[in-house]
Order: sequence, then C-alpha cells, then structure tokens
Amino acid sequence: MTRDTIYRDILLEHARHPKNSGRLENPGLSASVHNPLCGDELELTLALSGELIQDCRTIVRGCSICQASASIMSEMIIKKTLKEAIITGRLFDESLRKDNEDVPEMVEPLRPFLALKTHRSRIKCMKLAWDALEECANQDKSPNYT
Amino acid sequence: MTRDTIYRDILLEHARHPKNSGRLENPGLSASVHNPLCGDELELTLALSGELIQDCRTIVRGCSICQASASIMSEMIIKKTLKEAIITGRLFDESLRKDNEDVPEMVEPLRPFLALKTHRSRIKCMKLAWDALEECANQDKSPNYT
Amino acid sequence: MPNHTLISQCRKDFPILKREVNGYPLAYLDNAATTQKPKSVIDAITNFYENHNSNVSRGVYTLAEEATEIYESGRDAVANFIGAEDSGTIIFTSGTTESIKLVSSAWGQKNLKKGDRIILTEMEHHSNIVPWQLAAKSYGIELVYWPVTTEGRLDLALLEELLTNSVKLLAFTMVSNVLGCINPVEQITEIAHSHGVPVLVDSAQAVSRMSIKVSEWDCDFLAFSGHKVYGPTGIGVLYAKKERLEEMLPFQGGGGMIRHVEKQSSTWAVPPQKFEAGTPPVAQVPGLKAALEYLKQYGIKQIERHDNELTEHALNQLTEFPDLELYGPSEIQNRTGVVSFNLQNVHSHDVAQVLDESGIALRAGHHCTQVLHERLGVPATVRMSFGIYNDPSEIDRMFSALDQARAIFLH
Amino acid sequence: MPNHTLISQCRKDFPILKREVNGYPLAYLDNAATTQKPKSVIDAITNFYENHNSNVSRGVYTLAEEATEIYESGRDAVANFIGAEDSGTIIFTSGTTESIKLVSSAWGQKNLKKGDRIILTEMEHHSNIVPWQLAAKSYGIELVYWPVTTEGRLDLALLEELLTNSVKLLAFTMVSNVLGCINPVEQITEIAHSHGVPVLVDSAQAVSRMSIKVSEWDCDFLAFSGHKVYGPTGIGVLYAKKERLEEMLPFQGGGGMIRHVEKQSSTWAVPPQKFEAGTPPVAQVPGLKAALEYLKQYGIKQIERHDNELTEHALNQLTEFPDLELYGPSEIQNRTGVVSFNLQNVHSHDVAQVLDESGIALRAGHHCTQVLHERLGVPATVRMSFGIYNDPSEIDRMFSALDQARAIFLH
Ligand SMILES: Cc1ncc(COP(=O)(O)O)c(C=O)c1O
Ligand SMILES: Cc1ncc(COP(=O)(O)O)c(C=O)c1O
Repeated sequence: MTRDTIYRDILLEHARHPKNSGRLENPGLSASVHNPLCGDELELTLALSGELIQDCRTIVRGCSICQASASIMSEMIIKKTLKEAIITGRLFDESLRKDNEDVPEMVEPLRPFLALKTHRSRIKCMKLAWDALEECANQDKSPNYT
Repeated sequence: MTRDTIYRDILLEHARHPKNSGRLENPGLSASVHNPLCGDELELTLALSGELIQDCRTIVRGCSICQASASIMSEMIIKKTLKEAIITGRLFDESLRKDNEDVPEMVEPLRPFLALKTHRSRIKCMKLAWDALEECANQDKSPNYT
Repeated sequence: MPNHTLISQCRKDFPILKREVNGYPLAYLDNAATTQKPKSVIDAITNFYENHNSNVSRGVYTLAEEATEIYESGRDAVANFIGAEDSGTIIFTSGTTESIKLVSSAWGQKNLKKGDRIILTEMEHHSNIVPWQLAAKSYGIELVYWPVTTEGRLDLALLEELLTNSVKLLAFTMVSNVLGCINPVEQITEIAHSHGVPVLVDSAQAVSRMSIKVSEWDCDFLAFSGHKVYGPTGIGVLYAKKERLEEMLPFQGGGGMIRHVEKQSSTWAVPPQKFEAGTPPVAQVPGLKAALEYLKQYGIKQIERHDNELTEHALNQLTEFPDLELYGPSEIQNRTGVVSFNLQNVHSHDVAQVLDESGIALRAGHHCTQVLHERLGVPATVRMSFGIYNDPSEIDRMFSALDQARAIFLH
Repeated sequence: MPNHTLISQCRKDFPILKREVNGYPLAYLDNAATTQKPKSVIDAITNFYENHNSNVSRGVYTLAEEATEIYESGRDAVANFIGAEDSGTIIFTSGTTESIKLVSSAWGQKNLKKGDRIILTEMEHHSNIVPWQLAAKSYGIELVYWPVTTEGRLDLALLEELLTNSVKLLAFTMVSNVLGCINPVEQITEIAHSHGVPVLVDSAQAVSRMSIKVSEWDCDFLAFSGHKVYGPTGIGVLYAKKERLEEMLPFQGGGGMIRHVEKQSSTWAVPPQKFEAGTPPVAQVPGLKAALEYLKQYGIKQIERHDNELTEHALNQLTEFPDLELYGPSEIQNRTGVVSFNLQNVHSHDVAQVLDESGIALRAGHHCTQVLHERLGVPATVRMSFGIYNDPSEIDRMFSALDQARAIFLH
C-alpha cells in the first residue's frame, strides 16, 4: 500500500462517515460558503463559550475532498479558541502553497490533503470549510484576527 | 520606359496640375467626403442643366492618387448625364475588383489606376472622388440610380 | 464503418493527441469546453507571424497590405462557412461572450427600454444570461425564461405563449452545452419573426458540429468562438443581419472604428469596422480560417455522421447502467455529442478526477449553466463531449474507468 | 558601440526579418503599430496548442490543470514585469482598447456622474478618447484636454490649473505614438493624487521601451497590448490598483466571472476573475509571457539605450534637411524611438508608398490621433518607429529612399 493510497483511504473514510455533520440550533456563529467553480455549498455552525469553540457542525453539498476537509476540520477545531482555529487554517493555506512537504505541527492532521496539492483545481475544495471558518471569524467583530 | 512608369507619369501630371480644381459658386449639387484611414478630404461641386453635368470642380486635400483621380474624373464627367457619370464610377469600381485587366470602353481613361489596384490600401484614394459623385447623386432625389 | 476509417485519419493531424496522461494515451472528451487544434491551424498562425505580421487596415506598405488581405479573406471565409451572403455582416470579436455582450450593449442600448422583455431559455450558458441581466439593470427590461421540458428540449408551443407584445428579442442556444439537444433554429426564428421579434442564436456549440445557414434561416444575430471550432483562442464572431447592423450604436471606442474624431465627439466608420475597435485579433484570423477549411476538407455531413455514431455509442452504454443518470434527451434525433450524466452518490468532481487517472479528460461541474442545473435539480454533472478525432474506444475506456470510480467511492 | 553588437544579435531571433520586400531586405520601421515576434513567442504559442491546450479554471483533469497553471503563471509574469506587488491586480483583456473601455465602463459607471470632468491630453490615441466620449454621453460628464506645447510636450504647470474639484480622472499616455515624447508618469501621478484624482496610464507604447513600476509610481490604472511588446495579438492587460478594483462593477458577463447565477440576478467572483468573462486568451498568455521573458533577457536598460541611439541617429539626419518637418521634441531627453515628420509638399501616403518600393515599412496617416493632428495643423504625417531589431543602417536607407520620393513628386 502506497502512502498516497493510505491518505486517500483516510479521506474517503471521512467523506463516507463525516464527523460532526449537521447544523447546531442557535449557533454562536454560522456561515454558508460556495465554490463557484463547481457549485458546491457548505454550511458551518459554531457554538462558542467565550473564545472557545465548544462545538461545531457542517452540512456539505460537495465532493469527497470537500466533505473530508469539513469532517477533519471539525475534529481539529473543537475545544480550540477561534483564534487558534483561524491560525491553523492559515498555516494549512501556506502549506498548500509551499513546494516542500514540511508542515507545522498544528497542520499535521491535514497531511492527506497535502498529497493532493498538485491538483490545483481541488485546492478550493480542500479549503472551503476553512473559508467558512474565516467567514465566521469576520462576523465575530470583537477580536482582531488579522 | 515601362508601362507602369507611363501610367505613373500620367497620374503625377494630373496630381501636379489638376484639371477643374476649385469650387463652383451656387452649385446644383455638392458633396464633401472624407477618407477616415488617412484623413484626406475632397469637395465636389457640380453645375447641372437638367440631367447634364455642365461643369464641375474639386478641392482635394489628399495624396497624389486622390488628386489625380479627382482631376481625371472631372474631365470624364463634364457633358455627361449624372446617370452616365454614376455608371462610369460603378464600372470603375467593378474593374478594381476584377482579377483581369479587361475594362469597358467607358472606363478606359482610368486605366492608370488599374495598374495600382494590387495596392488595396490605395483603392479608397482612387475612389474618393467617385464617392463624392455618388453622394451628389444621393442628394439629387428625383431620378433613381440604383 | 467507412466513416470511422476516414475520421480516424484525422487523429494524426492533431499534435496533442500523441500525449500521454498519467501513463495512458490522452482521451480528450472535453470538446464542449474547447477543441484541440490541427497542425494546419497552428501553422497558419506561425506563418502569419513569420511572414506577414503587421497591423491591418492602416498601412500602405506591402506587409500591411498582405495582413489586411489575409484579415479580410478570413472574414470572407467565415461568411461563406455560415452561409452569410455578405462579408460585411461578419464582425470579429474576442469570443462568443463578447459577441453577445456586443449585441446586448450596441443593439440593446438603442432598442431596449423600460418595460420591454427578452426571452431566454433555461438551458442558456451564463454568457447568454449575465449580459442580459446587466442590460436588465441598465435599461429596466425584464427577462423571461422559456422552460426546458423533462426530456431536455424546448417546447415550440410554449414559445407562442411567451411572445407577447413587449418582447423585443429572443436569445437562445442552438445546441445546449449540457443537454446536447439541437434546437430548430429555422423554425424558432420563423415563429419569433411572425411576432416581429428578432432572434440571437448562440451557436458556440453548433458551428463545429453541423451546417449553419444564417441567410437561409434569416436569423438576426449569431455568435460563436474560434476556440470551439478547432481554431485559436482570442477570437470570436458575431454575425448580424444588415438591418440589425444599422440599428446598432458603437460598442467599444478606439482605432479603426471611427470616421472622424474631434475633441468632444466623433463620427463612425461603416459596419463591420464600426464594431471592431482597436487592433483586432489579426493573427488569430488566419488560424480561424484554417480551422474552417479543415472542417470543410472532411465535410460537415461526414462530421455530423461521426458525431452521431459516437453519441449513439455513448447513449447505448449509458442507459445500460442503472446507477448512471442521463441529463438531456436519450433519443438520437436532433441530438449531438454532448452527453452529461451523474454516477449515483458520487460527486461529479470525484468522478472526473478518477477518470483523469486513466488519461480521460472530461469536465465536472455546472458548465456555466447554473440556471439549467437548478432546473435539473443537481448542482453539478459529469460531461463528455466529442470532437472529430474521438473514437468509440475512448468512450469504452470512459465507461471502464467509471468502474474504478464505483470501486473507490461506493465499495 | 558594444550595444549594437549585442542588439544586432537579436535580429536572428525574428523569422520575419529574413523576408525581402520588393527585392530589398525588409526594413520594418512600424513598431508603434505592432512589433514583430521572436521565435520564442511563436514557439510558446505552438507549444501550448501542441501539448497543453485546454480551457482554464474549470476542469479537474491534468490538461486543464496545466493550462490553468500556465495561465496564472502568465499573470504573475506580467505583474512582475510592470512592478505590481500583487498578481490579483492584473486583468487579461483583448488589448489596450478593451482595457481602457473596461475602466470607462466598469469603473466609470460607478464613479462618474453628471457634471464630473475627466482630463485627457491632446496627444491621446483614439483608444483613450473615444471611450470617454461614449462615457460622456452616457454619464453626462465633460472632457477637458490638457494641451500639447509647441515642443510636443505636456506642461505640468498647466495641469495644476486643470485639476479642479469636479475632475474625477486623469487619463494620459505615457509615450505619444506620434510625438515620441515620454511623459513623467510618477510626477503627473503625484500631482493628480495631491488633488485626489486617480490616473489611468496608457502605456501601449511604453512597455516595450522602458521600465514600468506601477506600485512605485502608485498609478491607479495602466493599460497595454501584447502585440506591441513583441507578443501575440488578441491579448492585452489592465492593471488596476486594489482600491480601484473594489470600486468596479462587472464589465462583461459570462463564464468565469460569476459566483452564483440565478434567473434574474447574479453575484460575482472576486477580482481579477470578476473582469474576465468568457474564455480568456488562453494560448496568448504563454506567448505574452515569452515576450516579456525575451525582453528581460536583453534587459530593459540595454533596450532603452539602443532605442536612444537610433532616435538620436534619426533626429540628427532629419534636422539636416530643410524640406523635412519634424513633429515632436527635437532633443533626445525624455524622448523615444517614435519619429514623425513630413516631406514638404508631398503627401505622407505618397512618401510611404515610395519607401515601400525600397522595402521600407513605415506608416503614413493620422495614426489614430486626429485631435493631435488637428493641433499640429496637418492631416497626416510619416512615422518611423523603432524596435529592438532595428539598425542605424535601416534609418539611413529610409533617408536615401526619401530622395526618390523627392525625385518623383518634386522634380
Ligand atoms: C498610445 C496608444 N494607445 C492605445 C493604442 C491601442 O492599442 P490596441 O490597438 O492594441 O488596442 C495604441 C496603438 O495603436 C497606442 O499607440
Ligand atoms: C453554448 C455556449 N455559449 C457560450 C459559450 C461561451 O463561449 P466563450 O467562453 O468562448 O466566450 C460557451 C462556451 O462554454 C457555450 O458552450
């Protein structure tokens, strides 16, 4: 079994059995985002207590990569602060742009996606969930993430 | 002396000493035309008695070909009916489009221009005076030239 | 099948078809997005740059006259190819999108006013929707949609109902870039004209596949792109009937389209120059001409037959699989080689990526027809679309590769 | 002159320079109209068509990803070449004319209203006049002309007077395509900005001749054409500063520029995609990139020096003949290789045709600057304009051939 097949299996497993799928009632923050290239849609709802993400859910109408990304993200951000979550997303973004495969510790769980980063057309699918997170942070006017 | 040089000399002679240059007072018909490619301008005034072109004058601000064309046309159309003159112009136009050098009797005096017809960019210069004539005929609503 | 033998000859004319992708020979099935280029087209562009390159219409020197001659002979070739009586009705643009925008702007500005309506169909490409939405905003007009039937067709009886007094234009595609249906331009034009309504035909998908006869059909506007008829990118065509040309204001301002420019106002050249502002796609014109000559060499009849055989081959297999859903007509009549479908429970992007691993190039997504996809009730579809160089065996490879997609995503 | 040795090397890179015209080697002196193409540019286009051709941005298959990569790397190359910090500020268009039209329409629609003024100069090309006349008609704005001095320059002191409160844009050319003068973009921009007025720079004649630094100069818009920088026809560039991009409505509607399309309205993609509707000039992008790389290989400094030497060589001879009238500055400072003149009592078209008989290609006419020619008091001029492959000997041939024109028309 090659490394790429292992990664693919990890992603497929998430796509088939997505974690934290659904919608929170009365979420602290929520965002709906859209990939104009393929028409995919993703809705993210967050429950916050103070700075901390207590819970999150996603509804995805999209491809396996988009679904896997939402599922893995949901596991990564629960019990993190919104700020930490945003930073993780940005580090992921940077890793996708880099030529090498070195990734910061925080981005480790996202390695399976990095194996696909030469497929530039799929980058938007990998990032759609993280875009929704940014969108939530934008709505959360109080702190400054930039 | 080649045929082309003879033709060129005929044209140059006309360009240097244009026939019927100037403007008629109280002309029966008149038209100002313009070549947008090079900015050349030409004004034609006609004196008619009934159908007959009694006299004509041209003022040309243009290249040697344009000036020669106006000069030669003026010689050809005086004492012709407006209708005959228009037909001559259209036969000239047809001859310029044809692949061979056969020309109708009426167009004979315009042969020096036909030697230049491969220079497509100069066709408009050759025809500007004749365009002015068409313009005059258009204003002369009474008869039907088409 | 003598036809296949002949058409299969043409594969060697396309240098890109020698390519391998992921270890497999390239099976290019995305011809509705753009077509590949035969060597004669590439050579025509190279020849222009290497021997005749110059700007057109304004120079008196030899090179400029040659370039102008080449440019105008390209206009003649287009007129001839689409059955236009007069080359003066052919305007070169940068593509279908700009051609339609030219009509919505140059014709629309003068002929559309508040309360007017325009009819579009639900199967239009965004290029034939968005310009009209922008026009709707500018002129206060209303957009009315001619619905798509459940078979993926247009119902002519419905059109009669939509053609009310306030309708000022009917803009429709000749071939849907998703459903593959062929809409009967001549009939539709006749109906529209009987209500005094001019028609714009988006023939982006049609020109490479069937014969076009604008003068005979009497359509008012017709638009297409060079890159979808085996020609270069960066060039398109707008045909406009003489009467319509005369109703049009200038579109873009610049060199070549003027008669006289003064500080505060200008007068315009006659059509088609009036609508060709600035340096046109000079080197692309001989490329487009070479493409049309290439098509003529094989003959549109033969190309049509080949396209039909491939379409039938694809439809026959598609309907065998219960987990494949076809969008567009399942019968071959008035249908061409654009075949869209979905594999149940697998996203179209995932399908396309797995197929790519076997060297099969086709498209997944909404294909710039979100209104149609809304109507179909799916966000995205997988689309294969055929060109003259495609072979039934490439379609077979596509169906085998679908098994891999099933294995990966549905096991 | 080590410079000449180096530049003369580049002649072999241009296949067309092997051509003979009327029995003489081609002396191509019409580079302001369009430039010739080095083999590397032609090859880049061919390579795209033969190996990577596909539509961009929408496909997930290998070929589509390659094409997208090539397309976006072209955007990066342009940004880098003109000193733009962010590739997202580069919009691909069909040429300078469309770039300016994009600003007059997409930016103008939102930022210009009745009573506003726009400043143009008297030396503008029709491409930077006519779109504003059309805008003036649509939005009710007024056009004000910054006059050309008798030396063929712009007087900065005059600008201050013109910059009244109602001025909303200053649009000017960096290099006149007739006078050859170089206008000081950085200084002009600073003055305009100090009055809160954004600037549009028409750099059609400048990009091939001198270094461009949009971010450093802080100009708001900058436009140029591929075909005038040794690249392909059918492609142009609009640079627009981020703040300006955000003030712009969509220009054309179609594929690629949308976020979501519904029947009656749509939302837009982010810039630059928002302004690139339909299939862009995909194959022309690698051609343009190759052209910019070609220029970099010789270095803009060196190209500038060569251009200066040719210009000086031409001006020196021109001023020797009392029957030649020069239009534009006679001193070499802030002047480039576009040199216009007239032979007394001979029409410019006649001159150009006689020169063509000796294989010399240059242009006669108003060069799409009728407002300037009105100012100069002549309907037409003869213009020679230099490229990197021109040699002083070609200029000498031009002056000898003028003797023939004298002999024919003035004997
Ligand atoms: C100064 C200037 N601006 C604009 C243009 C127009 O460029 P294009 O015809 O490539 O759109 C030209 C080309 O003639 C020019 O010289
Ligand atoms: C039916 C139809 N119309 C218009 C277009 C737009 O063509 P272009 O992108 O070449 O302007 C397309 C291409 O996708 C099409 O398929």
